[in-house]
Amino acid sequence: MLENYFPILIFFALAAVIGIVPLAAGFVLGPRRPDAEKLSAYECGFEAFEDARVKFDVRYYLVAILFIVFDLEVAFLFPWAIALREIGGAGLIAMAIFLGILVVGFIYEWKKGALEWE
Amino acid sequence: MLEPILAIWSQIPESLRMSVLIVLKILAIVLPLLGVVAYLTYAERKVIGFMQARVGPNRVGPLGLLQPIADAAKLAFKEIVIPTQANRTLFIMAPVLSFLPALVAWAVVPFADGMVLADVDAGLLFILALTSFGVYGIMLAGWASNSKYAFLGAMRAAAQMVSYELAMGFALIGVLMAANSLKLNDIVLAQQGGIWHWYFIPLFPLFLVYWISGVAETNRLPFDVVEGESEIVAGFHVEYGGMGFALFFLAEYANMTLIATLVATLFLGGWLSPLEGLPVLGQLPLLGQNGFHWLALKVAFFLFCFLWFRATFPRYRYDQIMRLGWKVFIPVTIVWLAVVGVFVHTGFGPWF
Amino acid sequence: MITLSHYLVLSGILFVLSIAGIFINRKNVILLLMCIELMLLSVNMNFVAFSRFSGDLAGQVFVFFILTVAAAEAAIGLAILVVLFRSKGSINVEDLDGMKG
Amino acid sequence: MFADLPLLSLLIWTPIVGGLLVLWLGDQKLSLARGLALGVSMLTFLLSLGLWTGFEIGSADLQFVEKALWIPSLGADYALGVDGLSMPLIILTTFMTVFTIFAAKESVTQRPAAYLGAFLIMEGFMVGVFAAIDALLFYVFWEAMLIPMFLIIGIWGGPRRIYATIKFFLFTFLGSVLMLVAFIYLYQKSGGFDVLALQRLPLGAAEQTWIFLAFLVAFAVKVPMWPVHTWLPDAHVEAPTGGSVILAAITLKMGAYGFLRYALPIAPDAAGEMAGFMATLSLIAIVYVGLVAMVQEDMKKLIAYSSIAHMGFVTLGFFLPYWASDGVDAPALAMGVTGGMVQMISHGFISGAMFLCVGVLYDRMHTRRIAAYGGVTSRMPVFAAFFVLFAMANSGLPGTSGFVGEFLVILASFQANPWIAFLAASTLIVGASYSLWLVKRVAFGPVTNPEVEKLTDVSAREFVMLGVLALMVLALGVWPKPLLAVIEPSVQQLLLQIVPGKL
Amino acid sequence: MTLIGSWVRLAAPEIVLLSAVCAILVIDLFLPPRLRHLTHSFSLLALLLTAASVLQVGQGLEEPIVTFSGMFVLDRLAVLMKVAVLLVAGVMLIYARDYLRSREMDQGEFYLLVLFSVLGMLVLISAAHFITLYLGLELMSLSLYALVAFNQERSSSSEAAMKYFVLGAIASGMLLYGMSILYGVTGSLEIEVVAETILAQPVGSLPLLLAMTFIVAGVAFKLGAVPFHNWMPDVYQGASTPVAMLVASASKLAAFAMAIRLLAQGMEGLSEDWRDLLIAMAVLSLAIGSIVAIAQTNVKRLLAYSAIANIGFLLLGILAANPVGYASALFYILVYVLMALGAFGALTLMSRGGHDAETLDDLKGLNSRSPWLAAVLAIFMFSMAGVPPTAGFYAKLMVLDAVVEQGFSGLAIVAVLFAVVSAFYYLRVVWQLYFESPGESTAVATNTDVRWLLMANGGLVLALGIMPDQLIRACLTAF
Repeated sequence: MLENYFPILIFFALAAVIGIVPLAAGFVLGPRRPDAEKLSAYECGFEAFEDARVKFDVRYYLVAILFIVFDLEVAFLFPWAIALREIGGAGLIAMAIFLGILVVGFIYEWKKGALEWE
Repeated sequence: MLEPILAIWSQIPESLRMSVLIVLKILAIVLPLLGVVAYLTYAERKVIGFMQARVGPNRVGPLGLLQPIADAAKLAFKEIVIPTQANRTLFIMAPVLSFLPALVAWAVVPFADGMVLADVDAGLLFILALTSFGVYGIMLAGWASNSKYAFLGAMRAAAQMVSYELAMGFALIGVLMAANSLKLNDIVLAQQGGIWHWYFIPLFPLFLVYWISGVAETNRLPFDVVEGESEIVAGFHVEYGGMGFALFFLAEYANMTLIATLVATLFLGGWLSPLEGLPVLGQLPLLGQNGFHWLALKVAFFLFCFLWFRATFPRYRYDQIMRLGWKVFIPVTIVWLAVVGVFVHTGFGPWF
Repeated sequence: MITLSHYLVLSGILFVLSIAGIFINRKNVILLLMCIELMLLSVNMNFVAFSRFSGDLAGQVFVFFILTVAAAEAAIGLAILVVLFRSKGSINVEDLDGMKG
Repeated sequence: MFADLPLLSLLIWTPIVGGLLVLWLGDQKLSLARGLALGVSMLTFLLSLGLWTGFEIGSADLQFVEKALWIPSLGADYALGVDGLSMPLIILTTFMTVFTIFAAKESVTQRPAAYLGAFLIMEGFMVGVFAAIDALLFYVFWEAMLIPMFLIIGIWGGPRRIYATIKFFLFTFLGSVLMLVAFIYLYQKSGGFDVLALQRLPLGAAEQTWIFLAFLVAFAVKVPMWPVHTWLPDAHVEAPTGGSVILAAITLKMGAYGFLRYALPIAPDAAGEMAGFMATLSLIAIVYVGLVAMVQEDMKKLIAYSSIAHMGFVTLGFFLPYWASDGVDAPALAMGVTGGMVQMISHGFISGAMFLCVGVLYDRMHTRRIAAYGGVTSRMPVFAAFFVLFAMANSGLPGTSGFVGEFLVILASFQANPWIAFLAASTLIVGASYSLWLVKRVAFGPVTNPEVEKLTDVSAREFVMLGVLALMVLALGVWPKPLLAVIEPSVQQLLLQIVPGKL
Repeated sequence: MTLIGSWVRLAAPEIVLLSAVCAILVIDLFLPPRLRHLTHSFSLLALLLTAASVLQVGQGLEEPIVTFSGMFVLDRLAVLMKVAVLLVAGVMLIYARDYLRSREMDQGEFYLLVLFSVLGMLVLISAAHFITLYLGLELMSLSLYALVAFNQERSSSSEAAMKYFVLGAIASGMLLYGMSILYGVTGSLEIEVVAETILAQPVGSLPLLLAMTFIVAGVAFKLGAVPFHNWMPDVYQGASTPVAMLVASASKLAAFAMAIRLLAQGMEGLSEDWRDLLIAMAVLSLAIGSIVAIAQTNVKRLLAYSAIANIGFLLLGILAANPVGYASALFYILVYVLMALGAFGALTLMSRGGHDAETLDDLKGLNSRSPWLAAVLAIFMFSMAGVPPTAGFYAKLMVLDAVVEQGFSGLAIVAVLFAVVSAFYYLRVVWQLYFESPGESTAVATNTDVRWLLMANGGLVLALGIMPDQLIRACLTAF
């Protein structure tokens, strides 16, 4: 079973090579004439005067967290979906309950404005 | 002439022989793919040009056909600038990281019955994992550049991508419920029996969600606020030039192709012929037969749609994008999952 | 051939690393959170290895749940971190000394 | 008339319920609360007389026995009963409580209702300690008593009250928790907490030693014996008058009672092993602490130390039977135990009376320093008469109750060892010195303090209280026979248990 | 349909509570602001319904019933502890009502988190399988972490939450690691099967000892036993008083249930080994809890150290490792929770108008400001010190009894000596209440119902101190 993944491993290696070679080629082939202006970060004409890793909207965190939670629900659904025919009605009901709770959570975050981007 | 080669070949140890074969297979996938990507850019300019009543590229080579090659050459000879404030290692790694999954995902895609590099059990899971992986490249690019525009662009891109990934994930569940397998090959085979057996009919909402999410996932118009030139210059890859930029670009187009292929495979029967099983039409040569040509046709259609969208739709605002993902797609998919559950339980139609 | 003990040793190393990370690291709370995740991952590795080698699926099911809980834990942890940063303006471990006695 | 009533239960619960009622009435309805408190304490005392009249003299059995299931899962019963050892102490308790309630009127101004309520509740607990014949029940009452006492000293005490009350609590608590472990051990052995069963329990030498030590810590602290007595002077000095009275008159007796009821019968052989040690401690208390008493500047402290010295007599008496070489002199030595019992009752009256006297002075002068007084007789002749009488009794003058107990113990100690007797008898000199010197400095001599000039003699209330106590002291001194008749059978019974031992 | 079998009925309390929580969650979202206070009542109602369901399910239960494919067990212990948890949570909500309102903390989330943590406790209590146990534990813990951080006005609350979170997560990690090794050795995640397999293993098997050590550490973390106690003082102090109340009461019950399920039931065969660990932890907890508390001036911190000392006593009961011992520990924890609930309840009631009563100074002269409150608080303090006639005495008695029965008389003596030490700081609280004059003279204003409830709480401690038999018997029959 694991040997099925062997080609994938090789593919990874090969794809990495395919990715790195052009980059290296770019370094080799391209000119190198750096100057301070060129090497500073893009800033609409200003000097780049501070670290760019600024505080950002907490909503991005929120999206990330919500994503984790929902993505894991998906992870639960995967094996269930595959086995759906074998586990029959009980499985269906169980997952309905599960999704029901998920929906409750979804309603909650919706009403609480976690999905608003204004 | 073949004799000595075969003789050498047979002396190579088994494992190495297998590896060489695999490498060849991979190249057989990757090289055409790169070709597709290259000419997709050409097609894009041509198609959009046509839609906007322009000509598009027409100078390099006949009908401008050599334009992609010229572009590549130009990018290869451009200087790679690494901003002083940037984190060098991550800055260089980022494009590779976003390019890698776009290629490797193809390992499990079936081009015709059994024609797949690695027919693993968890094929779909693998694809889901790899497509999620793409977001790392983007985040790293934004972070490593140490530029506000890149950073904000990356944040936006990440948020958008994960949001639509959810919808895609849910849509996939519907396919799984119908097909009962994670192997892409099996999913295609489960749709045998002509166009009426394809999943886009019972799973129509999921089909739409998946397709549109795919467009959003690749940051294509109308969902390209991530790169919105007028807002944040070019988004996460603002600091990239030359081959770094080229890699991001390649990744985007490879992803487009991948999405088109997946939609075709999951909902439109992959390499299956729509005429399959019909009394007369099903007997037609080529048209009535399953095979790679049908997949290619379908993929081409969806790629065309990508370009068509770009030419047609205005760009969404970011909040509209997020709203569509969270407030429309997710509820729709959840509801339809319940419906599919009932379908499966009742053995509805020819699909379940 | 990879045997069960390889997995166990690896997971043991991960576990020790995570514990060491938690107690040696005195700088950043985020590192603590990462160490906690690492710890759970080492546990998962144990479960998966045992499950695979004993042919009993329960262990892998447990891993599913652990992953889910780990996600929820990360969510709560980050949320607390945000609140902490808002009230203290710092996420240094050394600054968590508001209470004494 | 009392025969069919659950008399002991009534004695326990009447004051507790009454106390809660008084607390509930609070300071708003003060006069009602006072009346109720006094009424309840009187009623309890009257009920306790029923014990006396209904007591079958000459029997060593437990009487007025009540038994009810309490905690079946722990084998603990709500079991009450009295014999000759506990009955007099119960009556002493109810009797003295009436006085404290009575005395509170003038001396307590702050939150009086709470004060009265606390005393009534404590009375119930104290009766419970003496009446319980189930070890767990005994323990519960024993510990529960700490709470009201803690609060009484802490709230109504003197300037160093907090130090004193916490010291008091922790000392006593420390002792009792060890006793608890001993009880648990015994419970494991016998499967229940019934005292008689515990007394009959066969125990090895080592077990007995450990158990006796645990009991020793608990009871020695309570008595208190030297060297764990240091909480007592602090507590006495800082406690309000009523608290001092109850501490001296009743709670000290609990430790001694504990020896008789638990330590000696349960671990007789270990007690025998340690009789010499115990006698030594007692003698140190008698002689050394007596001398310490002499140098005290504070009246209450002096009386506190004298109490320790007197309690030394009690413990000495209790351990004398172990000097019996054979069955012949056992009865003679048993006099020591009897004497100890009588000494307890007598000391209850005398020390209570002494503290009341100090209270009378303190209410007027607000100082307890001996040096602040002098020539009180000239202003308070009636009071001085009482004071002298009680001081005499305290020093063991024949004709007072103090004489009977000490005499019996000294007699018994002669049988045991003349040296013990000699040292014990020294109390006649030491005790007389500090008591009479106190009287001399306070009551007689010239008036040096102008405040003394303003003193007024005892009020009717105080007269009644001191008068009744004086009567008791004299009656017991002149005619101790009824008391002895009650005590002796139980003491004989006790001897049968402890002298042969369990091994 | 096999799903709606009679076995589902056994989980009715959990199902009821979960449904109620979901319903409340949605209802609260749609309530107009002026009706928001109804969420409080709904939460109480949910707890009440759940309690009723527990009683209904537990009626006439004799033998433990294991259902849900060996995931869920219903036995008398579970019934008793569930009722206790539900009661405690309900009482906590009532005590906290005015506190929450005056601080604008009475948002739906607070109640939901409380209900979720209670749900986690119920699941944990009924766990017959490592997965159930872990899920219950985490549902409880995660809700509690969030609750501790809930009060954003207190800057210390987020810090406390962070500490609680990190240490709690480590504890879970250790527990899981131990479980994984147990799984490897025994090949099962079912507690009953694990127990049987362990009994069949040779004595002194190294992997088992390793697993046992990790699990004991995890359990000790959750209980708060030394040396895993560091989080408790900070969490008690940092969290708002009602949350501290919940952490101090209901979560201890759940942690105890976990200890029983894992140590007593799952690793029965290793009792000789974990007993040694528990002895060490018990003595250390008693020592640290009793001695360090003396230096505290913050009452919540003091109560935290007192909790540590009490956990030391609790461990004594568990380490007796026989049914009587477990029953004594159960009795102990029930009584302790009753006292902790009351003590924190009193603090909650005193915290009005934005000021949290939490230092010893805040208690000064309470007797003259509010005699009944002082009396009730004093009862709790005496009970914690173990003075009869309060329930705390029997708790200590039972535990000591169990220890002595196992021949650990020395341990019992050590325990009582530390009990004397700890009595000092309980007395110190009483001293503040009664012997000091008040810093402020305003009476403590409370609503009548809350007052009666607190008095009932104190009365119960007293009543159990006089008639403990019913509860003792209930505890004895739970094992």
